[in-house]
Amino acid sequence: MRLEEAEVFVNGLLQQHKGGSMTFQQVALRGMATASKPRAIKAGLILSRIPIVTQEATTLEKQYYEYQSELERRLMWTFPQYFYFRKGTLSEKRFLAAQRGPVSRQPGVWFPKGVPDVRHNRERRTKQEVTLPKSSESESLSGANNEDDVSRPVVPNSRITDADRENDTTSLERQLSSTLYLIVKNAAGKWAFPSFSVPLDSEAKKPLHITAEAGLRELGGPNINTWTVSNTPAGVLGDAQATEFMIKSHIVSGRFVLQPQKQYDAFAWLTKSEIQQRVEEAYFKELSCILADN
Amino acid sequence: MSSPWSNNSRKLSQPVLQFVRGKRTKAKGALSPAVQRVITQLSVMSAGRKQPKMLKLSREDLIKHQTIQNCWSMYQRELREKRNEQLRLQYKSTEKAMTLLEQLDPELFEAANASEAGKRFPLELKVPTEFPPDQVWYYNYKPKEEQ
Amino acid sequence: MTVWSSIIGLRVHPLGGSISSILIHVRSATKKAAGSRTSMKDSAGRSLGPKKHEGQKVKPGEILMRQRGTKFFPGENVGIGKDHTIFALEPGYTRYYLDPFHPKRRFVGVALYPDLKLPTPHFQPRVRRFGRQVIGNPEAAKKEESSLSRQQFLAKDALIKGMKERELRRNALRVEYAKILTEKLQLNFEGEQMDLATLYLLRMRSCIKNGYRLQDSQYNSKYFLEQEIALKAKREAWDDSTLKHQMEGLNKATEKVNTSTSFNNRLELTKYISEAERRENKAKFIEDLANTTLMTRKDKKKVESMFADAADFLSRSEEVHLRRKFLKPVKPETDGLARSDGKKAISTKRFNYAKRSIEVIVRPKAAFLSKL
Amino acid sequence: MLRRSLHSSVVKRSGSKIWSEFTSRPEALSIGSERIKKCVLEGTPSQGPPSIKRRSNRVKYSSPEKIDEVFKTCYDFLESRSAVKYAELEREEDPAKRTKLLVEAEVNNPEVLYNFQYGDKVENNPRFIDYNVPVYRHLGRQHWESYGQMLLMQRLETLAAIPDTLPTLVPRAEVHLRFPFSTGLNKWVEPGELLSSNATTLPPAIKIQEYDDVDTESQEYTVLILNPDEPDIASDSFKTTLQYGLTNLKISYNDNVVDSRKFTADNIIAGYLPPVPEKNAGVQRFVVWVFRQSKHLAAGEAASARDNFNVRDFVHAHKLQPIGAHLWRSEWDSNVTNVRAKYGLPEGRVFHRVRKA
Repeated sequence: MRLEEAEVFVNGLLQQHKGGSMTFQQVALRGMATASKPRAIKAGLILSRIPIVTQEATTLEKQYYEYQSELERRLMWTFPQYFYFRKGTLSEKRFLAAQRGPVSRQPGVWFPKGVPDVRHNRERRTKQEVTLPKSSESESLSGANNEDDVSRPVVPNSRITDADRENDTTSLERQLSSTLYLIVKNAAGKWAFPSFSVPLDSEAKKPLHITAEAGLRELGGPNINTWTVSNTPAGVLGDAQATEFMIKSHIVSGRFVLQPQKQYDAFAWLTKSEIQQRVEEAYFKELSCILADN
Repeated sequence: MSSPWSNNSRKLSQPVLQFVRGKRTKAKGALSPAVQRVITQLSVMSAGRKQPKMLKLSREDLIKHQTIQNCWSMYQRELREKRNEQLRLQYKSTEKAMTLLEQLDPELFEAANASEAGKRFPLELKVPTEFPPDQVWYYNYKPKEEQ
Repeated sequence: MTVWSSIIGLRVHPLGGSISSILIHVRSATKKAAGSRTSMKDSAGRSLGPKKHEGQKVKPGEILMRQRGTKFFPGENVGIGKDHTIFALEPGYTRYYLDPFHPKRRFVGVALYPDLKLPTPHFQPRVRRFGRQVIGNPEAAKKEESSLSRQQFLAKDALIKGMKERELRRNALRVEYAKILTEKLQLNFEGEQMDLATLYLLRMRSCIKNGYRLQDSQYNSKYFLEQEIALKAKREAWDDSTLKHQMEGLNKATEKVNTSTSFNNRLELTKYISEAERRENKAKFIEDLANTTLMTRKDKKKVESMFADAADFLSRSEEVHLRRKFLKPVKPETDGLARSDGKKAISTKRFNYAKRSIEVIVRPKAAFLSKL
Repeated sequence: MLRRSLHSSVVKRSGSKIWSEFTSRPEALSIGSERIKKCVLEGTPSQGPPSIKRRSNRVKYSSPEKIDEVFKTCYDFLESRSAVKYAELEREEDPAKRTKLLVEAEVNNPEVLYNFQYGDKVENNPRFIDYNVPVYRHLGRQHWESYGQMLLMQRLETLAAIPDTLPTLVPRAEVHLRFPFSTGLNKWVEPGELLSSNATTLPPAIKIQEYDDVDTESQEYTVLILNPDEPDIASDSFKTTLQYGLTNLKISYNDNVVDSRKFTADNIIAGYLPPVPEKNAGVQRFVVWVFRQSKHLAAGEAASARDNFNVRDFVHAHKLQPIGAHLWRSEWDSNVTNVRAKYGLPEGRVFHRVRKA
């Protein structure tokens, strides 16, 4: 939504409201009555980059999933080979050649681990190991790195990027598995989430989230695509004299380039734990519940 | 020829079947190959032959298994409790902000409380995957030209 | 068309066999006659509804209500039939009522007394009628008491026979115990004392056999004898001193039995053996076993006889455990393999899981307990 | 996504080996057999689990794969949580909360689970199942509630022992019953079983298993056995007879079988009267009630007439709290005459087999 449109939208809302329970004058009057003291309202912006890769599983999770999958393999029904490979075909032959068949029972032979109980070429007392001939073949060809070869092995990209190695905090490509937040440094050298003052005269007044978005574009250039979660502020800082309402937003694409300005002179994309080290303790304590741990 | 049967059969290319309702046409047990094939296939697919042997655990292993499951449920419960606690705090934080905003500036409060019906989730936001894509971030975003 | 073809039902196609096969249907007489309408039929009235009014006196078996489905539920002292007919089970007075435990149901019940309200309070004892008369005539009473059901009558002879057999076995066992006590263990009990001692031992044996611990068995057996004496004293109105004397006698006899006899693991009566002795004997027995070699039939017999003697101081599980350890049916392979497949060797085919192949193991005959 | 964002790695406190420390914790919290304990905690040995007795069966057995590694991690996880509970316990004063914490600290301990699952729960060996330890009481109650308690309540209700004797029961203690003296039979009676007159000739042994926190030093119990089916010809109905009555009994959590070793003649308010039903008088119920006493009952205070016994008044007068019950049934059989002769009772009446209106 563009700014002008949003303005129209808000005005529309206020127009609608005239017909409702409270007129615009009443609203204004009540505002005047309750907040007669001079005040400053700011719109803070918590701009986050959501994780790009999944979280690393803990030891317990990893081991538990492995254990469960072993149990499931043990309890799995016999692989219906006749369903996938037609009898007498080449593919069936290849498949069978790749299998390590079970031990079959023989008369007069003592099997210390119990007499084999084989059905459909499967030992029923243990898990069935199914090896696909394809995978064993491609392993042998792993040296060949032909781009055109459809069956070339899949090599995944690294979960650790260059930005991680160089510890480039201004990059959006660092810490792929956790949520990053934009924080900026003001002239006094204090780190904080960017905040923008809301003009209070009734012509220039705009909703908090629109102020925050416009401020972000002023601060970081126009080439950012963001998605504001809600019009509603997620938290509040400060007192009745100078109040900062925090608006949550996600960066979807584009680049944050700090425009030359007096207010802020540096920015960084940091995780929650890194933010804790840079900002003041009281400031972090107020906001820690609305930041994601990872 | 002595047999009248052979005399007749010479003229016939195929015998003509006479269908009598309710009369058994075949000896018991003899099935046509097609039917026999279906039965074979069904018996191949029968559960009893495909199921593995029942898993029987020794006393020690049963206790180990129970301990593992107890541990897992406790772990999940801790995660759940932590999440619920954070959600509660977030809700309280929003509530506090809105209460204060209503006192300070009713106009901004109305705007912040306005209905957001029709708001869409951006399609560009991606679900986390196990490994990053070739192009990790799309930088060359340009806002659409304004008419 | 020939005669034959018409008889066996084969027909020649007029165009000369160009159509492969022809199916000829013989139609059976399956045509139905026209149906008749069944409307305009009605049964006579079923005479449903209540048959007894509120408070009316009823006798057992009288019908209170005929109904389709449970329009009324059976309440107290009434039964319900397969067509939901409600009938009285006790003589009394009909009551139609509601029950707060089942708010949506209506009940019909029978109150035993004219001033009794239904439902009776849920947490009070039920109001019940006994309804039986004592048989006054002694002969008739005797006859009724000795009457048996068919099942009991048929089982009676076998039961009495079994009981007698058990009694005989018990008596034989008591005689045997008396003999062991006097001859083998050199314990002198006087006449009545001996009876008490053997009875005590008999009960001890059954208690131990049923799985009681030794202390509990002793207590149970003694308690039984004490009760026997106490009841006898009450029956025969003994004075206190006689009772006291008898009890002392019992105490003495049981004490003597406890300190001088014990049961071995085959429930045979033997000389008393204390816990320390048991342990000592067991240690010595294990040592002896470890020193014996099991190579010939003679050795096997010797070990068997050693185990037979050890029954006195080993418990059942200990004996089984030691037998498993020292009388292995097949000796472990570390004890040696035979060189070749001769007369004094036995070969077995065994699957080797590491090599996934069958291997032949040749063992000397001495490695098998049964082949010694 | 949110779930993923909340991961915390498994807390490993290598220093807190709470579950392998037995100076402050009772011995009953460990597995008795050293080999089995080692198999559970350190992994299955190469020759197979020791609980399988035959060597050939041990060789045939195979454990699920990777169970030992994941068990080790889980054990550490649960042990660290238990350490937290024990730390809380040190600060806690309230006895009810202390018991709860003690249960929570041990209820996931595999050794406790093993002992309870494979130990004898009725005739418990205090080395393995010690009901003085709160966690075993907790497990015992769970086990009882899963079947025994439901069975008892069903029998009490269908056989109308409730409300014919007392209005209702809130079960707190498990009651077992057996007759070891008359026949030497070693079998706990199932509630509602029909017993022969021979089996019930001598008084039963009653086991009262408490699962609540009670002061076993001072708490006293009363046991009554009632027969609500004694025929009353005069009113053409039934009356209740007191068959057996014991008061001021003291039991502990582990040693709780009430037989004559547990009481003297002072505890008896009514000596044992064996079931001697009369011919054609129907099946009689014998209901065992166990009460907690609020005070000590002085000698002679509790004595009352056996015949026409009003149990409700008795309970009310002596402020008894019913905590458990049991019942069995008896019917006339040919041995009843012998039992009557033994106890010097008059010959039984014989009733008409047909019930008349």
